[in-house]
Amino acid sequence: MSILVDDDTRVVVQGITGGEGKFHTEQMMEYGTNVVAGAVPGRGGQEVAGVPVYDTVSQAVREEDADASVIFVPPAFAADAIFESLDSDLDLAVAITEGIPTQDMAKVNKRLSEVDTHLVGPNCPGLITPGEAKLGILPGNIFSSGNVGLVSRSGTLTYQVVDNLTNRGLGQTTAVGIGGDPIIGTSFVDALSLFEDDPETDAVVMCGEIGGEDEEQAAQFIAENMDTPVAGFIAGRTAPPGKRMGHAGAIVSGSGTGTAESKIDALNDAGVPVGDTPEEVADSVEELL
Amino acid sequence: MSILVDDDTRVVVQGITGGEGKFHTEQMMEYGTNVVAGAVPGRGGQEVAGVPVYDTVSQAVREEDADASVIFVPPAFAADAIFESLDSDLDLAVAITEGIPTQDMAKVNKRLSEVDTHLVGPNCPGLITPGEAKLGILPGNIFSSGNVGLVSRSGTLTYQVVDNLTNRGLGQTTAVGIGGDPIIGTSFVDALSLFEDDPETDAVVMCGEIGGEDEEQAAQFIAENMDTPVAGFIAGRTAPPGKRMGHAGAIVSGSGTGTAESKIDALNDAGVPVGDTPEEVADSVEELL
Amino acid sequence: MKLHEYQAKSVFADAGIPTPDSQLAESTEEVLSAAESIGYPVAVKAQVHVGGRGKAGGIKLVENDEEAREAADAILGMDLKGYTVGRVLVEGAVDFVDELYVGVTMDRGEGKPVAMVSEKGGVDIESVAEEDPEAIAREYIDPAFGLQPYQARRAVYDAGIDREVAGDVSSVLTTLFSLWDDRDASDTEINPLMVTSSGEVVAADAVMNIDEDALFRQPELAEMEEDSYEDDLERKAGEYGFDYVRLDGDVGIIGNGAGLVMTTLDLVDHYGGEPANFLDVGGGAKADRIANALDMVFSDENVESVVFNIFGGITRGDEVAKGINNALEQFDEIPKPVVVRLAGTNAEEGMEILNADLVQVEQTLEEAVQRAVENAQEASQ
Amino acid sequence: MKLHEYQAKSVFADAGIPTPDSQLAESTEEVLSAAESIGYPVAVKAQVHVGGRGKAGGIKLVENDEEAREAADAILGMDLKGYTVGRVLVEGAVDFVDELYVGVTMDRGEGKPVAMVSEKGGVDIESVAEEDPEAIAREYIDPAFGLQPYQARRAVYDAGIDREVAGDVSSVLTTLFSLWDDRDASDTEINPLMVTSSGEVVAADAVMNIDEDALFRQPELAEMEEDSYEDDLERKAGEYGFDYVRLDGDVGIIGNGAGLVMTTLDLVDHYGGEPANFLDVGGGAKADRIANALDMVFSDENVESVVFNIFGGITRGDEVAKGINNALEQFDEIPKPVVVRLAGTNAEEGMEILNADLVQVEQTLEEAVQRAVENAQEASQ
Repeated sequence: MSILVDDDTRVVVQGITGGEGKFHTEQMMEYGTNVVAGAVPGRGGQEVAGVPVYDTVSQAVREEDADASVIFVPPAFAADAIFESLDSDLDLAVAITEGIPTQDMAKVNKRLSEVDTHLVGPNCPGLITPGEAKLGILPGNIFSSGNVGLVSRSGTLTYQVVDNLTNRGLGQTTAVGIGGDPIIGTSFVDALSLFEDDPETDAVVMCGEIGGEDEEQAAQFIAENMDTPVAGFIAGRTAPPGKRMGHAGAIVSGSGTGTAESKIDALNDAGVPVGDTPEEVADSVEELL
Repeated sequence: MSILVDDDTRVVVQGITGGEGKFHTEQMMEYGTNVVAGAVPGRGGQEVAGVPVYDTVSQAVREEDADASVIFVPPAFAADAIFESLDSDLDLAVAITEGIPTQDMAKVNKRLSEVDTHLVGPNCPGLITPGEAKLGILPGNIFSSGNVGLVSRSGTLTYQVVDNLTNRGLGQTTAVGIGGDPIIGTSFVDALSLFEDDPETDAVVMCGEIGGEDEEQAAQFIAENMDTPVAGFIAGRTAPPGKRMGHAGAIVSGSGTGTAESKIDALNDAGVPVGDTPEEVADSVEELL
Repeated sequence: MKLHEYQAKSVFADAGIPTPDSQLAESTEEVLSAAESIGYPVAVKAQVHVGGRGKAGGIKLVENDEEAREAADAILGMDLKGYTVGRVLVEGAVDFVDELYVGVTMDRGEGKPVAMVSEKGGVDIESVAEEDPEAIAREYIDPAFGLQPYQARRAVYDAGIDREVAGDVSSVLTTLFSLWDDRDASDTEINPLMVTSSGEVVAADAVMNIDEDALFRQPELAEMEEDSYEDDLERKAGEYGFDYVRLDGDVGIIGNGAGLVMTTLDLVDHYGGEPANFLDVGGGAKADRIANALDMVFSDENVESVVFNIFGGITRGDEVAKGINNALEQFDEIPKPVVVRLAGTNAEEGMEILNADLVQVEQTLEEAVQRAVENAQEASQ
Repeated sequence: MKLHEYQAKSVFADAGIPTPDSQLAESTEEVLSAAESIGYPVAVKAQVHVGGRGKAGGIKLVENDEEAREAADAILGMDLKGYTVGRVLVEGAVDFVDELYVGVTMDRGEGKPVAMVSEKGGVDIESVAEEDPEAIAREYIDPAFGLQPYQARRAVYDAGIDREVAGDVSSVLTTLFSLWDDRDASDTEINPLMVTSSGEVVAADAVMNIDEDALFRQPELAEMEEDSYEDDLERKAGEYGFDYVRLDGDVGIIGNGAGLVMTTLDLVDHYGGEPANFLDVGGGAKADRIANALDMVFSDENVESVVFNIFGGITRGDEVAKGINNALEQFDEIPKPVVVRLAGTNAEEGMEILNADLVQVEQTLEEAVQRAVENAQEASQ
């Protein structure tokens, strides 16, 4: 079992004819992901990596029964690509693109509330169900199949934590990178809720960072709704206020909201152990299982 | 019993300081309607017809527990007034204004799908629960309390039919004028559904007219969902195609949709007798009861 | 409010939609000089608010001065479905390989705009919609978001438009929607949108209808409104501010409220008569307005009999009665018999005021209509 | 991207928001001539991207030439929280009776914009939000519909603004939202919006910050971007295209991915060291970029020790190793000790390429950070 993706997932890649789109399509297929189509306006009828390209996502859905999309479309056009995927009867859309204007994402966010499609990202590495499918740019080889769910706002930090887990033989059900932007589709709460309902997930690792209040909301959700144990990590303890730490969303505002301290306290209050180092997170998971 | 309004309904009048607003507020209060406030930007603190005026509908809701509004606001500002009422936790908004631009109403229609407030109208005479409350401009004296529900796209045609009913002692639970515009809040189906759920309504009269497909949808709803018997009337049998018969919505398109014939057939197929004259409608109601 | 083709084309062209060279002409001489400056072949197109102008002979393609003169003579002044042609648009002919359809309209059932694209342009799109609905790709537009780029593309690709012109067609569609939205249109439409042999798209026709209720905030378009009434009576109704539609019968009908007036028409028909018009005096009409309405109906030479049906709500019976008296008292002899039925607000006061020597009074709608039908039948015997 | 007050005011004024007369000045002479043409009293206001300029002495109200000269001398060239003041705005003083606050920003939690109005303008609005949240009226804005007129009114009336100026304030708020929306702002704000004794409203300050990610479609605003880095290092990082933040410590940190770099900083702190910077080389960095990153960190005179932490995903360990070699091989002596930890994609290949004479290699993140902290501690002894 897993959440959001498995080996039945039929993927259409939006922007498959671009450099990144093509490269990662090949990587995804090599990992075993069932990529069934590409979608690029004006490129219908072509083939990329042995996969047929359509002009619209709807055509890919009609012709190839795609049920998930991965979006490698430049920032200026990415919100439109997300809108298209939300209006094409997909179960899941994964937006890798970094640098989408925030106002575009606010509109996407509104539309998201009107449809059933899950959006993961943007500005995220995607997600992977080890041994079954990866949708995005994560390096497949570091993941292993198991019973730990992982959700993270960061890409490489996810790899680091997965590495610590895998080194101890702690495999993953699904690992989801939800992205470092201020406005994102799938939140911590959304992912945690899916893991809670997944019978194969026996523990969850949640990697948060400074900025916003998603981690605090997640803490509340864990306290009120979760039986599955959760271990946490928060990056950015040493970040000064008012400075954006790489991610558009990773900023402690001048008024003091979004601090690591507030997030760690909230998680601790919800019974979630928060490690000081990635290694300590792996320790916690071993104890929780 | 009744639908939508009764003597507990607490009404705020938007546009109460205008000529029409003031006149009909007095008329409504004379009929016994519980008008508790007016709302006109910049006129807060004044009084009209003994009722306090607020600058915003929200203030009227907070201060006077209003739960319904009646809108007498000029067409250029009416859509904004409707939006305001839809965003003020009211149960019901009744828009009397005629001549609201259709694109404004399309936006209102979108917002309506996101809130719980019922909108009646625009371009309608309002609604009345005889002996309890009237919200709008209907002449109260022709109505009488009873067990017949009435829903109509037209104002004066409603009065005509009510007159025919009342002359035979057939009183009404509630009479709703849903309005003659192409895009309206409460549809025939909405009103029929409310009447179906009202235990006091033993029969319903539905007065349709040419244009659109609301009557056809109502026929389908009646066939599939209603136990309460319905009698029908359709105005505009003699209207030529392409000519707008007074109401913005009363037009048979060049392609032949919206004809009286199609509506009458649909209603007949749903077991609804459709009178040739208002008098015949009253005959049908007597038979159905 | 309907814009003429030449007006709509100028709005479309200003928004960046490619249109052929064209000039408006009101005389044969102007047609010839326009044709010369544009260069033959040109199309000479009647500028009247009538569908199917081509079939009705209102559009002619001409190759030289002789043909142009012939076409101008034939079209200028011709009667096209009741409208007299006063002006033609002289327009450079387009060397096309394909005719497409693009349009935006309000879908009343959905309560939202819909964008449409079809490969089957150049013919009546409503017939296409009936006979081959699959040939029209439709995109419903969220009124809050507007037409999104992916929707414009999807409509174009779903309609099977060639990939070479897909980008241009989708950009024309996007512009059509912007115009629809910004200008409070009820319809914006290009049929045909021609594809030239060099792969360009050109709007060979242009339709733009504006929501009358929104003209207050479209002053530029309101200025384009021209006298386009079919006859003097509809013009008069426009001046009086009545909702009026002229019909073919002989029973003149006056009432208050659209539904009730339509019903009165239907009853005239039901009782064997033929309605001469739809005339709604609206809500709260005062005596003056009532008198104007009677003047309107008497001005229609087809009218043999009049029925006045008022159910007072905001409209008061006493005001109606006063208006009827005023209008009729100026005649030595009442031109046509007038049947009056008053109900609702102040009906009794009205009945008392009404000069019973001038009108026939009935108590019910049914009786009033029957009497008026009989009056008309008597007059025509 | 932050606009300076004078830039934001010009954008606001162009959109119709009333602003005082003002001129930009770069010297005491320019201040005097500006003050003369505007007329005393005027405010002399430092144009730097720093909050609380007033309290810090960056704003002075002057009545005459002497005071103006004094203020100009004091402010021009002063250091304001790390920024050197090069320009001041000379602005006509407003005779106000009330100071309001109006602003629009993105509420990240709600994922939608929020409009705010308060009677408590003229002070730090974040303190008002904390101490007296009820004093700020908030309207959440549906991103698809935009700020509706009723919402602007409601915010103004709910904030308790005087009915006499309510219309003007609500129209300023509406304009602020339009600017926010049209110009891809993250914040638009006026604090204070002054109410004059004659009942007019005037924007006495102006804040406008633009979403960096949207600058590509805001060319006019992008042109307003000025060099506003705190120091040369941040400027250099901007040129190299790195996400870089300078801190106070001595352990230089380079890594890939925001979360992992933040974590590396945190671990430096955890193991008793002090991070000198945040530097994210981003995804898929090639050798050149890696070398640039090392150059950056070595340029920081506070750095005593460097830790390089790369977890390869798109970034390949062999490219990282090449970049490190390239950067270090040019030195006769390595300026500061560099600890390298490579994991993930092509980490083994990287390890083989890496010139082990130039760097210290560690296998785990924890070990690498501990070693770098020790190096720094040794250097400072």
